[in-house]
Amino acid sequence: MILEPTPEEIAKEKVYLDLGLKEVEYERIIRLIGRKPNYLELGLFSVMWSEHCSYKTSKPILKRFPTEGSRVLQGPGEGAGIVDIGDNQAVVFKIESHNHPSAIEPYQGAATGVGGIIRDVFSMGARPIALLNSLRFGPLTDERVKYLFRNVVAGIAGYGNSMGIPTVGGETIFEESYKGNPLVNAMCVGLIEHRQIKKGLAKGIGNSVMYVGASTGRDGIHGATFASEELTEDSESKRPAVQVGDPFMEKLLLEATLELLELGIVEGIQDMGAAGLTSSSSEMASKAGNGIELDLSKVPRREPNMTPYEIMLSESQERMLIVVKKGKEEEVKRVFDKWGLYSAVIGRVTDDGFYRLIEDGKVVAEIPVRALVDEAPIYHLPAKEPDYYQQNQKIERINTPTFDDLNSVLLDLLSTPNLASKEWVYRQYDHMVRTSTAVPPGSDAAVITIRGTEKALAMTTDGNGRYIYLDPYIGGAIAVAEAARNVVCSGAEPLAITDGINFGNPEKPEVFWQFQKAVDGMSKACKILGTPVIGGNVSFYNETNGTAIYPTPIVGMVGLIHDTKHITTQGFKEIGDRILLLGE
Amino acid sequence: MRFAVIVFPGSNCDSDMYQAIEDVLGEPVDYVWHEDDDLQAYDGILLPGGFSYGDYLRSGAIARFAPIMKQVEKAAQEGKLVLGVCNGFQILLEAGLLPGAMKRNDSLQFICSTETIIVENNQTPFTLEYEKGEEIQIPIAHGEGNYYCDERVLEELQANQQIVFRYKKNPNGSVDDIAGIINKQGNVLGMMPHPERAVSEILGTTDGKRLFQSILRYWREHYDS
Amino acid sequence: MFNAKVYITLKNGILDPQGKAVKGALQSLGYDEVNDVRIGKFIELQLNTGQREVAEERIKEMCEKLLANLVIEDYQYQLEEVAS
Amino acid sequence: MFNAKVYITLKNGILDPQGKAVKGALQSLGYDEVNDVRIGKFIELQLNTGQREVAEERIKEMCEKLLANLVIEDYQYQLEEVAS
Ligand SMILES: Nc1ncnc2c1ncn2[C@@H]1O[C@H](COP(=O)(O)OP(=O)(O)O)[C@@H](O)[C@H]1O
Repeated sequence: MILEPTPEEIAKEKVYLDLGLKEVEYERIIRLIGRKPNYLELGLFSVMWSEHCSYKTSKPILKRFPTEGSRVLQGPGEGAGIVDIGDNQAVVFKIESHNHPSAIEPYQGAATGVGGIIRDVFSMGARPIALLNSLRFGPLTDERVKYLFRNVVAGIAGYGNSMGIPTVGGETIFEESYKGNPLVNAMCVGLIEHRQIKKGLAKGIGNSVMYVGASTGRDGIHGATFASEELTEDSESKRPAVQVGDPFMEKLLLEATLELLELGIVEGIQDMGAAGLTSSSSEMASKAGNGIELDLSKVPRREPNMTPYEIMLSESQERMLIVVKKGKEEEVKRVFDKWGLYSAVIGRVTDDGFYRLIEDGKVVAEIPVRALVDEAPIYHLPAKEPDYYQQNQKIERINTPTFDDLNSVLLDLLSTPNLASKEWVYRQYDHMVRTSTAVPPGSDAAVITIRGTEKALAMTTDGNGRYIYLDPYIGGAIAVAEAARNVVCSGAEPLAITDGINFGNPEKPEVFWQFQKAVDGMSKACKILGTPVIGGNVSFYNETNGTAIYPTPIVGMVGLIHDTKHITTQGFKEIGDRILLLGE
Repeated sequence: MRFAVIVFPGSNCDSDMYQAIEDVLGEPVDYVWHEDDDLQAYDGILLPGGFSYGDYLRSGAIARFAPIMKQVEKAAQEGKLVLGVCNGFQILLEAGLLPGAMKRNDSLQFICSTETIIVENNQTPFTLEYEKGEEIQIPIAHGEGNYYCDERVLEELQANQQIVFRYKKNPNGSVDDIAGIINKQGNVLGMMPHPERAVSEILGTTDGKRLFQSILRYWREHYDS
Repeated sequence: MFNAKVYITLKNGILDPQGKAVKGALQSLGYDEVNDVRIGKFIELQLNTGQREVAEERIKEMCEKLLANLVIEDYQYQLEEVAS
Repeated sequence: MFNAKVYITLKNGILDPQGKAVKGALQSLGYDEVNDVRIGKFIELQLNTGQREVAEERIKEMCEKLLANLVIEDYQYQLEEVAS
């Protein structure tokens, strides 16, 4: 066992730097809790104050997104956003990235990314009905890229197919800038009745905190911190033990959770995603304005001799945290037993506002919930217009080449991987399970029917890193507009978007500038199109050895088709039909 | 006619199967949990697709030991109609209710696509409503659909008309293009293609409907008196 | 206590798509000396049993019932006593 | 000619969903003595090589390059000379 440094040693040896905390952040912690943190407490802060969990550099910019609309039932701030679709039904959706894990172990990285976003959706109480993804890789001429691509697709397929959730759409783009740092964003769409909506709240003093799902191992410790750093030559050695997904376990967890929520005894529920037990428990307490106390000896474990630090920072998959009405613990257990899953009471909601961890009867961490969750530093980073952008503005006109043989140009174009059919990819995804896929992959947007109604949902993911690189503002607007066109062309009225922000290191002023401008462009388009942002995900530090990827925000949009008769697909239908060109 | 859709941990086409019975036949149908041990009340037993127990060792290998499988065997012996689709087929193979075994697709990839299936035998309770040699469009979605049996078994299958469905274009490497087989008694059918995904115009094909209609017609002709 | 190592292989004569793919991949990486590749399973089990004969009988049963599908697979095993 | 037997196992601490499922199945079949199950791969290769050192070096390379995924797996191998 590793001997943990004492609070004094931490201060002296600057251990916090190794955990990704800056000098000023360490000082801020001391100010907030009035003493030097012990190693466990420092670990809690390091994950909760990572960019991945705290959005410390992106928050001020994300605020610019329009997030309200008459149909929005839940905007950013929960596992996933929710939009009303009438008849007391609503659609729940969110996008999430798993870029760094996929760069290291493509199959498991992609698979666990899918697993995570599915949990985000069903933890709201929704039944997941479709998956989409958005992928970026280097050129397919590179062997490592081929390996990554093949295995990412297999991982997405492996997880989604096992879950029985159809993967109905996405995009796949190959481009030099993603060679060392592929992008793997996954989106999940769910359906819910209004009365079933659940939130991640630790409500009701004295209520029990229950742990359900898979047991905890040493996998992914410090994953959230890892996701908030650049990939470098020595990332390999620093990486956390890779998380392996167990879709079978998650399928059981999904069914058990939805069955449990029917009983009406759950006060709050949240997925244990990034930063696992730490983020779920502290965020649930913070959102309810309560304290929380966990007894770590009650946490189901997969490996012997785990320290509190390891338990709290593990990112083992397929776990959920539930706050249940006092006295109803047995009912929870009954449901999870039926599905062959663990459930354990591991703590309770308290009224003192403290985040308290207990191991073998001893308090091993005790800090105000607010300090951990709400007092993360906020950075207003400098932005600078990049030189390349200024240069580009000076270009008067571009000389486009002329071609004699347009037939061969067309064939050349069609055979480039970016334009070629993506059937190789979506053939591996079960896109028909649940028998509701009216428009499968291959059209502008996928369409999923809603059983028992005339309604259907159109959904798409879109983004174009090159446009955004050339002009982040216009490129950002184009991404939203393209998604809207895809949805409209399928017969749907656009409802809202979720965004997957994938950028380089935001501490570089040029990258931060791109980020700001892209958000502004997207916001503008969202306002005009009436599609608010109901949630999203930020992935920074997508760089290899100092070079950033193209700035790549992904837009995931869902639209409502009021009558299945309006479903429209690509493709010319009848000989003799007129062809019209709309727009300028 | 009363149907049971067996639900194993990891089944995921159970609701599709259930809805197909509801929508196509309008006959009563129940989900039956893998730990139950009574199928007395049912005339038709449906084993749906999915990944029972994650299909972690071999597809269907663990599910065949579920308590309900004893009752499925009993029902099969009694001559009740048993249909296994995809994972259901794999489970029937592992349980020995049908001969042969399943290997991984020869491409090593999961394949989801709509395939042309040839009805080789329309004299079974499951295919009465089709023409012999008819080509129908039915989706497949599997990673382990590469059916294998040895020469001797294959000859037997051929001799007894037990090969009910063949792929027009073999997608997975399966022996003799086999997509579905029936037992010698003619009451247990296993098939990789998903008829329950081919029952509504909006989903692209309705060629699966007649499979369910055949089952009902057969039952009415033989039992419903 | 016993450690059991179980090796599951496809029967001779049964085409092994995975082995074929790996052989192809190895050859295209320049390993031309690779003649044949067969891929099977390697299962390690820990058995809480005192006697070798009992362990042996049980592991055989497990193989035949669950671990291998005798229609297409063969199995072999090794047992090794370990201190519990 | 050499026969190589390669054993690929998951690294310690890496979740093994397959092993977990099989352990559960064995226990529910009444094999209560089964403590732990880990599932890996067993690969048999035939190498057209004359010298043991060469074969050894090459097989090691193949394991590290292709056969094992060193991020989550470990490997071991045995080489056995056979008449060609
Ligand atoms: N780019 C973004 N735009 C809008 N909202 C965002 C964005 N990124 C994150 N959010 C919101 O912030 C909240 C926290 O996100 P996150 O930490 O990714 O959730 P999770 O709990 O699933 O890890 C979510 O509700 C999410 O919708």
